[in-house]
Amino acid sequence: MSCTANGVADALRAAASAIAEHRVELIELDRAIGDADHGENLNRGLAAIVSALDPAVPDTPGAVLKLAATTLISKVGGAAGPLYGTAFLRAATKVGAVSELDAAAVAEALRAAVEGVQARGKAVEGDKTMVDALLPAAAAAEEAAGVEGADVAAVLTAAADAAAKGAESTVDLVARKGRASYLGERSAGHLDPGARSSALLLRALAEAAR
Amino acid sequence: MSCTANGVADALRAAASAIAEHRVELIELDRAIGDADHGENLNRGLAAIVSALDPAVPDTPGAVLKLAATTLISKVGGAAGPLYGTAFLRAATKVGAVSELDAAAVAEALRAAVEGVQARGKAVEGDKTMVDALLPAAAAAEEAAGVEGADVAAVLTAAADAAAKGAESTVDLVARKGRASYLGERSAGHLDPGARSSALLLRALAEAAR
Amino acid sequence: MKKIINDPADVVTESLRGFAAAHADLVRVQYEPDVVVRADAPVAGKVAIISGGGSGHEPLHAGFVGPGMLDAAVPGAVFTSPTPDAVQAAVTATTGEAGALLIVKNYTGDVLNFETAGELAAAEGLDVRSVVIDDDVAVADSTFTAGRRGVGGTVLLEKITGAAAARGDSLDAVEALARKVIGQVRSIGVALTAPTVPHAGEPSFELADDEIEFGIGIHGEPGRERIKLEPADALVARMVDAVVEDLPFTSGDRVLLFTNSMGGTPQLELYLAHGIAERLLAERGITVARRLVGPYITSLEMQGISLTLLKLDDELAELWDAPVETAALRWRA
Amino acid sequence: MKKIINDPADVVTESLRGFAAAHADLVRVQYEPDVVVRADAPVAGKVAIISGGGSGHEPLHAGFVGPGMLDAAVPGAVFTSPTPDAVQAAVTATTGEAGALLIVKNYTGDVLNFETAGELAAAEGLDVRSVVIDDDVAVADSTFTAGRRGVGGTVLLEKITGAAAARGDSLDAVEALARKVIGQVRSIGVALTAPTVPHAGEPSFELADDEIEFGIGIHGEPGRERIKLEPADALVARMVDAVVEDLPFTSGDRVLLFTNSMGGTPQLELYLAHGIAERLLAERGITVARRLVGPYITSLEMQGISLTLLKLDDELAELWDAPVETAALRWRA
Ligand SMILES: Nc1ncnc2c1ncn2[C@@H]1O[C@H](COP(=O)(O)OP(=O)(O)O)[C@@H](O)[C@H]1O
Ligand SMILES: Nc1ncnc2c1ncn2[C@@H]1O[C@H](COP(=O)(O)OP(=O)(O)O)[C@@H](O)[C@H]1O
Ligand SMILES: [Mg+2]
Ligand SMILES: [Mg+2]
Ligand SMILES: [Mg+2]
Ligand SMILES: [Mg+2]
Repeated sequence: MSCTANGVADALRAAASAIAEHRVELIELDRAIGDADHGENLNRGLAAIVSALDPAVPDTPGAVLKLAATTLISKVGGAAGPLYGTAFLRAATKVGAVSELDAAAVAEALRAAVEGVQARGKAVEGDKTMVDALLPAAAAAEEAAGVEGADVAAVLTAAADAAAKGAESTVDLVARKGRASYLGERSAGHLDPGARSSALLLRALAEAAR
Repeated sequence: MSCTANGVADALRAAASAIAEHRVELIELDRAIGDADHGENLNRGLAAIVSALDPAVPDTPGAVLKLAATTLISKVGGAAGPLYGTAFLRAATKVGAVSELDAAAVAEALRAAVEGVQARGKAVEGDKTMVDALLPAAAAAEEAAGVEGADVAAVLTAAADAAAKGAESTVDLVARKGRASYLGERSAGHLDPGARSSALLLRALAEAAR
Repeated sequence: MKKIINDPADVVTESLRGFAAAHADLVRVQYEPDVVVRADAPVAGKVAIISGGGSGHEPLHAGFVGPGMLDAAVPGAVFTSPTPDAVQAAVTATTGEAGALLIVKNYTGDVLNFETAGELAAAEGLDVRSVVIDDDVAVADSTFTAGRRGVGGTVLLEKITGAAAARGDSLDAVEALARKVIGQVRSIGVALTAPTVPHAGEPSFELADDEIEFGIGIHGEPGRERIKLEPADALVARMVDAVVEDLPFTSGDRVLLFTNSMGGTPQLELYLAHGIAERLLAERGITVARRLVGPYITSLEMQGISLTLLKLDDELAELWDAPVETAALRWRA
Repeated sequence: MKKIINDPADVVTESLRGFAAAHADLVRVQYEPDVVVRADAPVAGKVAIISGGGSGHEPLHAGFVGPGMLDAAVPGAVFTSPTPDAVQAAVTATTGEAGALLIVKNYTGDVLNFETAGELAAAEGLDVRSVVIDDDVAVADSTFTAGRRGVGGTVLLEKITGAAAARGDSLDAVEALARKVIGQVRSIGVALTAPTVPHAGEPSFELADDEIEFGIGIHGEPGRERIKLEPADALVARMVDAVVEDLPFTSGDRVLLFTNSMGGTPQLELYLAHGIAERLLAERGITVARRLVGPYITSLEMQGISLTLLKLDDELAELWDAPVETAALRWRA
């Protein structure tokens, strides 16, 4: 895949399929330490992105990301809607009006996305949120992008690998942000649904990029 | 036991013990085809009779029966309260002011009681109600009282035996009166709680009379 | 059994204490026998409207005591009709020259106990009449049953007779009105789960995960028929059919539609069902001119709903709209 | 899962259709995005009071739309806070020169989505302020949590700010009043059973037959602590202690006591619990001057209750008593 507007659109379609496939898993994770809606909400939002891309894919990768952002903001709700919405919005702003993204641009976009999530949600590493998947992902992406001749697929694969590990690390954590924090110590022993969905999204994008 | 006021009072205390012992069973029977209160209500009523007899037992068997009747009417509620209340009231009226009941008087009292239940509840034999225990009981009591030298114990034992058989016969019946009738055909296959409590009461009275 | 109670034997009395504390402006509660009476009873010159029955159906009946509706409610033990002395206490507290109307739901126990209470009142020279409401179409009204049960229609009957008494109608007039309402109100209920009677401790019936009781009563009696759970559209259509075809209600009729929760059904589902019923009635040419939606006649924590239709004319609509001020129903004209 | 629904994805919209049909005199409903608006909105010159949140807590919030309370309610998907565009639609439909107050329950999702909506409104030159209510004493209010949740106090806040707006208070005054109420209202909840979210299909948590969740929220999140079921006297005492000792409320205080059903708890139990709470407060020298008892902020079919205490002064009592006319709360002065 080349990281043009159409390439990003295809990657988002792949992400939508991944979330649809893992909808029940995400609901179940959220049922354990939250309110059982994360998979439903995210699935509704991603499906809405696919529909929004249907009439015509916007001109640039940035415009596609912006459409994704506004769709998430107006269709998902809950905590994840504004957080993921902000992530995509910051990424869109970061990449600007170029017609194709290179490895460095993707890494920068991911960093901007994480910063957006942290700016909105105020979570830091270790709070047992999607930040625990996204922060290592951004770092790994930057590192991969620094490697001579790295392509977008390599950057996203590194990010997805790191996100998967980061997500796993939330199992042992006690939540300090989001709904799971109400549980206190009882939140430990469970995978954070948002961290899991972040890992799923990045994996789908990485695979689409190959 | 001699069937004096005190004898009748003792018999009622024995009946109260029997109902307390079978409270849960009667609730369960009523749960299957009714509203799960028969054992609770009857137990409350019989316990109230015991309390009412506590300060002083009235002078005559008739007065004891009348006290039982008014207590049941004001403490039981539901269908069984007025029906059993009427039964005891009619029995009390029938035995009048004598100070001791003989076998014939007991049989007559039982017949009056059944007639009272039928006058109030309009149930006939085969409707799957307490009438299916009480009607054969009254007939058996009359027959036993006709036997040369029969005593009260013999009369009540005959009544209790017949009531037990009559109660059993309700299992196969489809209810046509009371709450179980709402079930239609689905009421078949269950013992009627009121028929069962009638059989229990008569058995307790018969054993007290021995 | 999971309940917020102390001793099951004390549930009704303890609950009445809380009710009395919460609604001292509307009611006063007498104990042993337990009776809930309008705070300002007896209201001189007014026909008293009295109802009662087993507890566990709240807000019925105590929640409907107050100006424009009941003068007294007589709560029995859970699912057990009250005793005659309790009904008599309600009559004594509320009834004067104008007399009283007893609203009795058609159950053997209620009918018998209120019958005796009526005789006691007559013996005291009071003019006390009874009407028996039997609006449940689930039960065949034949000599093979105890007759149809009184269910959702009871709430409407209490409101409408309460309004008639409040405007000064005579006992004759209120009684005639009650019989008219009873003649043109019909209901059907359905249960998704069973209630648990406190002293019994076990659910009143067992249902598989995909089964419901169609034609349920309000006492945890199993329903008339056990059917598979179906989508709301199909279920509500089944209910509307049962009610509409019974009276029957026909195109051009104006009705009050009462969509009732049996207790455990959340509002989200209740309004969803109500919306479907409104649509189905419109399709039949029946005009829903008034509506009531909520948990008004319940069966403890049972999940399920009932639909009640009352054929309206101008008088009934006016009496429905008349002001009412009770714990559970409250509006001004 | 047993529910009276069609497709789980359509539950909220279908339920709103029924709500709209039932209460056309009070509200009008807009769809996509879904918003429930006062029938006569916008009310000229009046501060608009707007609230919203995930669905499944009915009657909150739509049941409180009408004169004397909310101008609009924004229902999200079940247990999911609504999106900013929906909030914006509510603002557009209700808000003029006088501005609007957004009442936001303290959950990450609600706070973030309402925040964005506020920015959108500001961009259109409207004076829109937000207050965040966080009355749940079950959650430690520390940097180790998302902060205390908004629960039962929300109902009281909506009523009181609604009354202030109705009497013509400015946005400054209404906002200050809201912060005052938030400062002196506290709640605690308990769950006996779990709710089932329609799209999830399974109960939100599992509880043994003798276990309850103490410090439950209203979204099927497990509670703070799992304890053994205990008699009502002990349980209500535990709840009263938690609430009273938090603010703290002390002897001589006048309070409003709100005893709330989480949905599945029958009235019989609810009033029983209310009676106990009244007694315990009296023993502490706290005067219960106003009360509200009923299912007003629920969690689908969850069995459980919450207790909310609001410290009253003359102004708050007067605003509480002021007339209100909504689907779920209705009284005149
Ligand atoms: N303050 C926050 N910062 C970052 N992520 C958060 C924050 N709060 C919640 N989240 C993430 O959101 C996820 C829950 O999303 P979702 O279930 O859709 O929202 P809600 O909690 O409103 O139901 C959590 O698993 C967590 O990863
Ligand atoms: N019309 C009737 N005539 C005679 N007995 C009746 C009649 N109706 C009900 N019963 C008896 O009453 C019993 C139920 O009593 P109970 O459970 O105390 O009253 P309820 O049905 O009001 O809950 C039935 O099992 C039946 O034997
Ligand atoms: Mg969630
Ligand atoms: Mg019974
Ligand atoms: Mg009964
Ligand atoms: Mg949520």
